[in-house]
Order: sequence, then structure tokens, then C-alpha cells
Amino acid sequence: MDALTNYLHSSVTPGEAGDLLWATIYVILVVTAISLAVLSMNWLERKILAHIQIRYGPMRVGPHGLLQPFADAIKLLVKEDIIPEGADKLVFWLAPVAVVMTAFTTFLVVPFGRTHAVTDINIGILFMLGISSLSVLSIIMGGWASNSHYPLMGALRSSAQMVSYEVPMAMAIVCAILMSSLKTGTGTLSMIGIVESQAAQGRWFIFSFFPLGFLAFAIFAIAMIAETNRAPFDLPEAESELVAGFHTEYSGFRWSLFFLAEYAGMLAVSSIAVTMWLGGWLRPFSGTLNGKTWDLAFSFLPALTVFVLAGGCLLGALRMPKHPSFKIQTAGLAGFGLVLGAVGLVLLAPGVRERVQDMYWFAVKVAVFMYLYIWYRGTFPRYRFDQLMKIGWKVLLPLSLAVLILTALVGIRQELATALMGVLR
Amino acid sequence: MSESKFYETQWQETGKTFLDSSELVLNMGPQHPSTHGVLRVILKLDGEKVLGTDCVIGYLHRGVEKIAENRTYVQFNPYVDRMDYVAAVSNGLGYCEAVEKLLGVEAPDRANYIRVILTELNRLASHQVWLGTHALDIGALTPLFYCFRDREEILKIFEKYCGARLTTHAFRIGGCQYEIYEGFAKEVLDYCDFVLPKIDEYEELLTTNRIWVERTKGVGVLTGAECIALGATGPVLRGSGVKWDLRKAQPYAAYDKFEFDIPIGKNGDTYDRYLVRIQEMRQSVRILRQAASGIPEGPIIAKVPKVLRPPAGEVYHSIEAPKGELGYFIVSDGSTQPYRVRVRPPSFVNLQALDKMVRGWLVADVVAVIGTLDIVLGEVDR
Amino acid sequence: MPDELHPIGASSPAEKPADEKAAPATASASPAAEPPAAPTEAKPATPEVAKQPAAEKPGDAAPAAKPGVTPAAKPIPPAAGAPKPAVAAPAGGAKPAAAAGVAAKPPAAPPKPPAPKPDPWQSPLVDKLRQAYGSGLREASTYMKQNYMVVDKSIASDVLRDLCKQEQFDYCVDVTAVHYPKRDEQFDIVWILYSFALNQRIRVKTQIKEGEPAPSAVPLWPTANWLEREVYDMFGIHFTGHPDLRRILMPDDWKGHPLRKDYGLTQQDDQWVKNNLGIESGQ
Amino acid sequence: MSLAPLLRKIFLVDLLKGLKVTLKYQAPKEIVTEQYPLERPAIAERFRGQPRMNVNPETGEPLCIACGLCALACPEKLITVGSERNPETKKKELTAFSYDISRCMFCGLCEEACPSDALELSQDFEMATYSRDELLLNRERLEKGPEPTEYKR
Repeated sequence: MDALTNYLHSSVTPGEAGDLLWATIYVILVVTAISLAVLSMNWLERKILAHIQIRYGPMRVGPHGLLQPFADAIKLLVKEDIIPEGADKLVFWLAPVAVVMTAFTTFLVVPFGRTHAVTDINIGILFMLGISSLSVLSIIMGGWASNSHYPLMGALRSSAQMVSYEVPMAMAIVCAILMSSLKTGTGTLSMIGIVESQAAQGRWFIFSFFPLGFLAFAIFAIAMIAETNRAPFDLPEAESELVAGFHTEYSGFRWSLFFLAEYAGMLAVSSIAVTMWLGGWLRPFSGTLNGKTWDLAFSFLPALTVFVLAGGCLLGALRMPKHPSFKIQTAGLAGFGLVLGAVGLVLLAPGVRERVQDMYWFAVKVAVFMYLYIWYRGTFPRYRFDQLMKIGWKVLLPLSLAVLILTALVGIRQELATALMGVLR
Repeated sequence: MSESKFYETQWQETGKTFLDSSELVLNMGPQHPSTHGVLRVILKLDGEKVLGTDCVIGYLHRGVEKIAENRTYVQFNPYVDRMDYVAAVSNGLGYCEAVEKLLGVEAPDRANYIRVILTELNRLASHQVWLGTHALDIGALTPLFYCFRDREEILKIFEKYCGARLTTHAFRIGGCQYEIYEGFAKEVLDYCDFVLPKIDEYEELLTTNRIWVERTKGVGVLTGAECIALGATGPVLRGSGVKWDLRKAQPYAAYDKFEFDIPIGKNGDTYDRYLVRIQEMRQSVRILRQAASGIPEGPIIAKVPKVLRPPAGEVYHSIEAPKGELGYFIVSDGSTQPYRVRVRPPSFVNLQALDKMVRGWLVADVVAVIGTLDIVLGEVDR
Repeated sequence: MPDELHPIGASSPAEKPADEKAAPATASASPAAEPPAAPTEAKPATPEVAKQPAAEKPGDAAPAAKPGVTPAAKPIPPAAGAPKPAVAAPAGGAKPAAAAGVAAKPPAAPPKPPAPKPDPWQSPLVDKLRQAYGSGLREASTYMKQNYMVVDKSIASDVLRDLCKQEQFDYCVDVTAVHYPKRDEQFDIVWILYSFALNQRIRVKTQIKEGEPAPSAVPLWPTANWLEREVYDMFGIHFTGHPDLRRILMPDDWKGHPLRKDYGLTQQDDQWVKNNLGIESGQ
Repeated sequence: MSLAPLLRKIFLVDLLKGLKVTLKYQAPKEIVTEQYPLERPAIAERFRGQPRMNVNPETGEPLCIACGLCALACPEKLITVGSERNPETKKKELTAFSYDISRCMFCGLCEEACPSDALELSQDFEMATYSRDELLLNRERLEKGPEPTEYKR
């Protein structure tokens, strides 16, 4: 009980507070949440992509295919585990494990809210970048160990791609770090610190030094798509060229681990983008529309969203085909709506209301990124390998360097001016 | 010897595996997402650069020409639909006209108009399938569905007209079997109005899209002379700037009665071929409008005997199929069965250009070039 | 053959009795006396030209033969009538064979209306070629408005080269073959050429014996590569000068050449069934 | 490069145009696919589907006159007609009829050949069966016509 009260009154993350119990609970929660998010991403991607492509998408397993990801997961788990004969078995086995490990480890420092992170370390962003770069290794391992041409080419492509896009990505992040040093005077590498400096400056870094902040964000946004191997940069798993890229030879559970890692990676880089430029857990207009009433008004939004979802479910249940075979589905959907409604009620409670605020906004921002990912995938063709490299090295890298230098110059413009004046005098 | 054993011994004997050599032999297909069926291309690669290719075809070989020798002229008609199954109507048209030539009969005007309408609809449908799959190969997932949505309307017209959607068997020797149904002309005209904005939409998605342009411009270049030397016809030839279309050069059916342009490209690259095909779709709509609003009255089938015994002799007749020149060389010995039917398949001949087009390019371009050649393996292999 | 079909088949000549008029003319001209027929048609009566109506493919020979056979054959059954010209004209290998095939197919071939005959093809191109090759150009005719020429196999490659390089036939539409098993020169090789400049299409044909190679057109038109491979695959005809003569549609270890007339439709199937299933027939 | 294309390139106009199209089609009302077993497609009247043998609706006698024209017309030779001459009426009567739809390509030539409208290709397109034997339709099944499966879950 003590632990609970301690936690509830804590204003820092469990890691910072040295609260091992809650840190462990948070790790478990984060892993579960990410896995669930990946499952729902799976459903959403299929659904949204289907709607872009004027089809229904999954409709049969559960109402509107809501249970489809679970069915998929079960299918993948019970599938025969195939290891190609020529494969290097140990590495083949290790690759998906490593990729999942790296993908989940990054979430240790992601601040879902001021207190909602496993821990906050003062080199948080470096930690994230470092760990997420490790996923290259597992992809190469998977591609190499398969002992097959397509995976090998996929692995080579993806390693080249990830390595080259990491550079502009890091440059863009350095811009954000530079921006965080304004006003406070000291820049920080801590994820929470960066969000807090955005709060302190009263604006998100995407709007700082216009258009430099936006440019840095744009560079990061492009690089992160390439970093996660998504369309239009999905060369490593380009279906029409390399069949499935580095995981061509994987199936069943191992494949599902790659799948999990890919989506977890998407969530991770989106979290970085949100933290660095979009104010992390801060709600929009926290600078302009502040004050008690606005806070109160905004604090109802999570519950409202859940209610809207619940209403959607109930409406959907009403509009289900009136066919006897849809009885269970209709009931299920209605039940799900009711459960959501109950959750919404819980979210209305005063103590809970404020506490979920942070997470809510963070989740909303990440969800926007996820939607963009899917939207891009549904719209754009795929770049060729050399063109991708060209964009990375010849466009993004110089651009990011320029933005970095300009940001630095703008950041020290007063000092620069005084120094110049001194020289001139 | 099992595969791994093979590598092991190879390793022990030479100290090298395939990974050690600077050349990589990649086997693309016959089961590969973007070889449009069962094409198998053996690629010799240096890294990702293509040093050479070898096409292995024949996985879908059904011996259509042999079947023809064992069927009567009428009975063989449905089989030609199975060659280029994306443009079955064109196949049927070519065959029927070839046999008509052999018989010395001519299809009546009304039949010719119906034939033109259906073949042009089929050209649209074929180009839509091409665009969808080509875009899919290059990574754009969505145009495929838009194209198939619009093609569906064409297939509905086919289904209403002749009772089948894909392998239509729409024409008979001497004309058409089916009278047009009520509202046929209106449906075709409505479709013309429906499809033009959709073509604009495809263009919005792709034509100016920088990724699309980068992926297709300058890729798989064939000059006009190379096209002619390689026998490539259809949009491949026109994309290289040779203004040649059998519908104009040697008009058949009722094509001499309609006004339309032959769109041509300049650079002979994948992008130009794309533009040519898009323009061809618009021209098809133009022909459809003229044809559907002027279907003459009259019989739909010429007087042909129930049992066809064309006089001994041989003819070659070719039409402009969506993929290029589709020719039929038919030898008759005066009996009810053709002595020899030779199909000159455009896809088969065009596919020869693949090697020329992809040398020195990357693996991703092989996929793009296979797409731009618009091959149908049913026709390549017959 | 179906009995039911018979009345329909029989009715067809009755429908067009007018055509009968033309029959005697051709009948008396060509089949009755082979060598004399040639001078009436062709210009100089060189032996090659004289042989021409006989040696050409049955597409041409059959219509000539049929009207001739049938009036004469009225008292005798056509099956018996067919071999007769074979003895009479030993020079013509193809003609009797084809005639026999035609006569034997429909049980009682009704007197057909005469088939349209190929007309001689007059054009500067033909004159030029005739000048250059003389009797090597065995025939140049127009049938159904389509021009074709039959050349001796010894000059085939030269004619093709001339057509390609000098006469602007820059596009090789198709290379194919036809098998006439009963003829001495079993195979017709057909090159279909097109000229973009002239908008003209011609066919060049030559005849070769079993086992004889044909000249390859790949050096002239690269497109002939796969087309010749297909001919090789389907007929077993070798092309000299082809860079890469392999099977193309059939698997490499396939036995036989499917488009030959003596290759049964279910032959391969039956063999497979016999070997693998141990039964006589799968169908 | 003139300014307008350059600006268009910088502001990603080409990409936004495509995104606009895909955004537009996300509305659920744009969906064109069908929930197949639930929603059934409209089949055209002339559709060539599973064959059926028509009988005289009043007497129940087959319309087929056992002429065998369908068997002759069939390119795949998959129809067999058994007939017997009735000694009393001197007419041919149908004794057996089989139609192998596993080899059928639905070209419609048999239907066209039939002089008595007995053989007809119906609108039924659901011909999947659990065994190949079921695809060999005999006279009884042909006369009964296709029996489309009801959609059940």
C-alpha cells in the first residue's frame, strides 16, 4: 500500500525515484502496452489501407475484423517452425530475438508522461538512438543466417539504408537539443528534460526558429520512415523485388517477432519525434490556452474520446447486418462499446483524469504518426536503392548540416553579435 | 545431394561459396510477386547491378497451337481467349478475322462496330490491369485497386453482352453471336464519361509523383530502331517514338471509320511508355464514343456455312492487341480443322527486349521493366 | 465423323452452285497434266518452275487437285483416286500427299466450290529478286491479297538479307514452320516480314528436308532469336548461325517436338502415366 | 529551372496531390468490394455458368431430343449423349447424358448448338465441390439444375 501511495504522490518516474517495484511494473506495463499497440496497429493498418484501397479489409473475425490480429497471432504461434536447411541455426534463431529485444529496450526511456516512464536518464536520447541502431545488426543476422539470396540482399539494403539515414536523423535531433538549451541555458539529452524545456519555452520545438525547427522536424520525419523501412523507403522488404527482404525465410513465430519489432520500431521513432518536436506529453495550446478552466476542459478530452469510440461501437452494433449469423458479433461489438463506456466513466474520475492527460496526448500524437505511416504506404511508390542513398547523402545530410549550423548560429546570435561588436570595436 | 551438403562440399573443395563470388546469380521467379505469373528470370548480378538475364519461359505452356490442329475452326475459338486472358476479346477478334480472311467472308458492319466497341473496352481493361500491376511492382499499392474498380465496370458490360467476364468468347467466325442487349450503347457511353475522370485520377497519383518519375524516367530505354530490330510492337514501340499502330496502318474491323490519334513517346523509357498507355486509354474512350453512338442496323453475322471448310491456303492476319501486334498465321488444307495455326504473340516477342533493357540497371528496375513490357504469361507460353 | 453433320456439310455446295462454273477451268489446267500447267502460269519453263506447282505446299496444291479429282473420281471412290496422281507425277512429292490427306479426311468430300487461287505477284521487288536469283525464286504469289514467295533453301538467307538490308523489310514479324510429313521436303519455314516504310507485309517461305538446317535470321533481325528457338523447340529444325539454340517453351529434357504432325496429342501424357502410375491410359 | 516547378517541388505538391486522392477514397461509402457470401453479385442474364438440362415444365419430359449436337460442338468433348430408338414412336430417346464440368471452359458452344433449348448454361457460378466425382454431372443432376449452397456460418 505504501508503494501505491508513494507512486501516486511521486512527481518523478519510478526509475528516478529508485522505486524498483514500480519500475518493474512499468517495464511489464510498457511491454504489454506496446504489444497491444502493435496488435491494434496491425488491425488499423489493414483497415485504413483497405479503406484507402476502397475495400473493407478484415470483416469476418469479430465485428469489423476487430479480433483479426488475435487470430493472426494465434495462427502465427501455432504455425510450423521452419528453419531452412542451409541456415546458420544459432544466428537464425538469435536474429528475431535480438530485434525484439532492441525494439522494446528503447521504450525504457520514452516519456509517456511526466511520471509515466520507466526511468529518465540524462543521456536518454543517445540511449534510444544507440539501441535502435542495434536493430540493424539483427536484420543483418537474419538476412545472413537465412543463407538465401533475397534475404541477403534485403539485409544489405537495410543496413546501408539504416546506417545512412541515421546521420541526418542524429543531426536533426542535435538541432532539437540545441533548441532545448535556450532560455534554460543548458541543453539536455534527457527525454523528459527536452519536453520540459519545451514547456518552459512555451512552444514546441517544431515552431522554434521558424522555419528551422520545422525543417529539422521534416528531416527527422523523412529519416525515420527510412529508418523503420516503411513505404516509400521499404526497400529491405520490397515485396515486388525481394519477395519479403530479410525475413523471406522466416515464418510463424519468428516472423511475428520481426513483425512486432517493425511496428515497435515505428512506435519508438514516432515517440522520439513527438518528444523532440511536438512537445511530448504536453497538450496543444498549453502555452496560450492555459489557466484552470482550460486545464479542466482539456482534462475531459480523454474520457470524451473514449466515449466517442464507445458510441461508435454501439452505433456499429446497431448497423450490423440483421442476419442471424451476425448475432454474436453484434453482441460482442455492443459489449465492447459498453466496456469502453465504463472505461470512459473511470477516466472522468478526478484523480484519474489528470493523471491520464499526459499519456493521452502522447498517444494521440503518436497515433497521428502511425496514420501518416499508413497513408504514405497507401499512396507512394517505392524509391530505388540508389535513389534512396542519393536522398540520404546528397539531400538530407547537407540539409541537416545546414539546419544544424543555422540553428546554432541563431541560438548564439546575441553572443555572436557582442563578440562581433567587440572585434569591430 | 542436399542443398546444404552441396554448399559444404563446395566450401571444402574450393574454399568458396556463392557468397564469395563477385557475381550473384539470382533466380527471380517462377514464383515471385512481380514476374506477372510464372516468368522466371535468371539474373546475373554484381551487387544489385544486372550483368545479364536469361528468361526461362514455358511454365504455362499448354500447346495452344497443337490443340488448334485437333479442333475445328469454331471449336478452337474459345481457346484463343486463354492466351492473353487479360485481353481475351482482342485475341478472339484476331482469330475470327483471320479465319474470315481464309474463308473470304467479311463480317457485317454492325458486327464490326460491336467488335470495335468490345475490343476497345478490352484495351482499356488491359491497360488498367497493366497500370495497376505496374504501379504495384514499383511499390504503389493503391492504383491497382482503383484500376480494378474501373475495370470491373467493363467486365460487367462483357458479362451482360456475352455471358463471361474474362474468357469472353465474344465473337464468332463471320461476326458476332450475340445481339447487343438493351441499353448497351448507353452503358458504353456512360462508361466513357465515368472513366475519363478516373484516368485523371491515376495520373494525379502517378504522373507527376517524384518517386514515380524517378523510378521510371530513363529506365529501360529502347530506341525506335532497337524496338524494330527486336520486333517489339504496341505501346513499347510507340513509346520509342515510332508512330505505328495496326489500327491505322492496316485497318481492320471498322477502325478506318473512326478518328483517333496514335500517342507516341519521345525517349522510349518506362515513363514514356506509361504516358503512351495512359493516352491510349483516352483514345480508346474517343473511339468508344464514336462507335457506341453510331452502331448501324443490320445483321450481326455474315452468312457462313455451319461447318467451316476454308479452302486450302494460308493467311496471316494481325491486329493491334493491347500488347502489340497479335498475328495469326493459319494454314488450311481444306478440311474442317486448321492444318496449322501459328500465333504471333506480342508479349512473347516483346519479352525478348528485357535483356537489352535491364543490362546495367538494378534489380528494382528489372521489376519495373517487366511491368512496362506488359507481358501476360498465358500469351508468352501459350 | 458425326452423321448428323453430314446433311449440313452436303448442303454447302448446293448453296453455291454458281461457283461450279469456275471449277472446270482450273481443273483442266493444273492437275490433269503437271508439267504443261507450268508454262501457262509461269514465264520460262525452267525445270524448277515446272516443279513449282507440285512442290509447293498443299495449301496451293490441294485446291487444284480437288476439283480435278472429284469430277474424275465420280465413278471411283476418292480414296482410290488420291494415290493416282502420286504415281502419275513422281516429281511432286508434296502434292499427292496433301491431296490424299484432303481426300481422305471427309468420307465423301462433296464437290467443293473451287478455292480462290493464288495469283502471280507482280511487283518490281519480285522482278528484282527474280533477276538476281532466277529460278531460285520458286514462286511469288498473292493469295487473299497477301504476298508471299517461295524460295529455294540455298538462297533463302541471301533473299532474307536482301529484303532486310536493301528492301526496307526492317521488321521480322514472325518466324514459324509448318510440317508436311508426307512431303519429301517436310518443313516449310515461313518468315513473315513487314516494312514500316512501305507498310507492306510479305511472307518468305522455304522448304527443307528432315534434319536439314535452315538459315538463321538472327544476324538480320535480333527478334528472330526466340522465334527460331521456338521453331526448334516445336519442330526440331536447326538454324545455322543461331547464337543460342535451346528449347524455349518445353523443358530442356523434353523428348520429341510437339508440333510435328507425328507427335500425338496425348503421347507424352500416356507415357508419363505408364511410367508413373503403371496404368495404360489416364483418360 | 523556372520558379514555379521549383516551388512545387519544394512544397511537395506532387506528393500532396496523390495524398489527396487517397484521402478522398477513405470514406467508407467509396468501398466497392462486396461481402461475398452475404451480398451476392448480380449475375447477368446471359451468364454462362453451370449447365442445366431443361425439361418440359408441364409433362416433366426432357426437352432433349438426343441429337448429340452438343457433344459434337464441344471443343473439349466432355459431353456424352446416350440414346436409343424407341421402337414404337421411331424416335430417338435420351437414355443417358453426362457433362464433365471439371473440363468445361464455359464457352457456350453446346448451348448454341442445342436445337431444342434443352441444354442451357445457368447463372450459377458456385461449382466448388469436395471431390472430382461430383463434377461429373449426370442426367439427374443436370435436370435438377444447380443447387446453390445457402450461406451459413
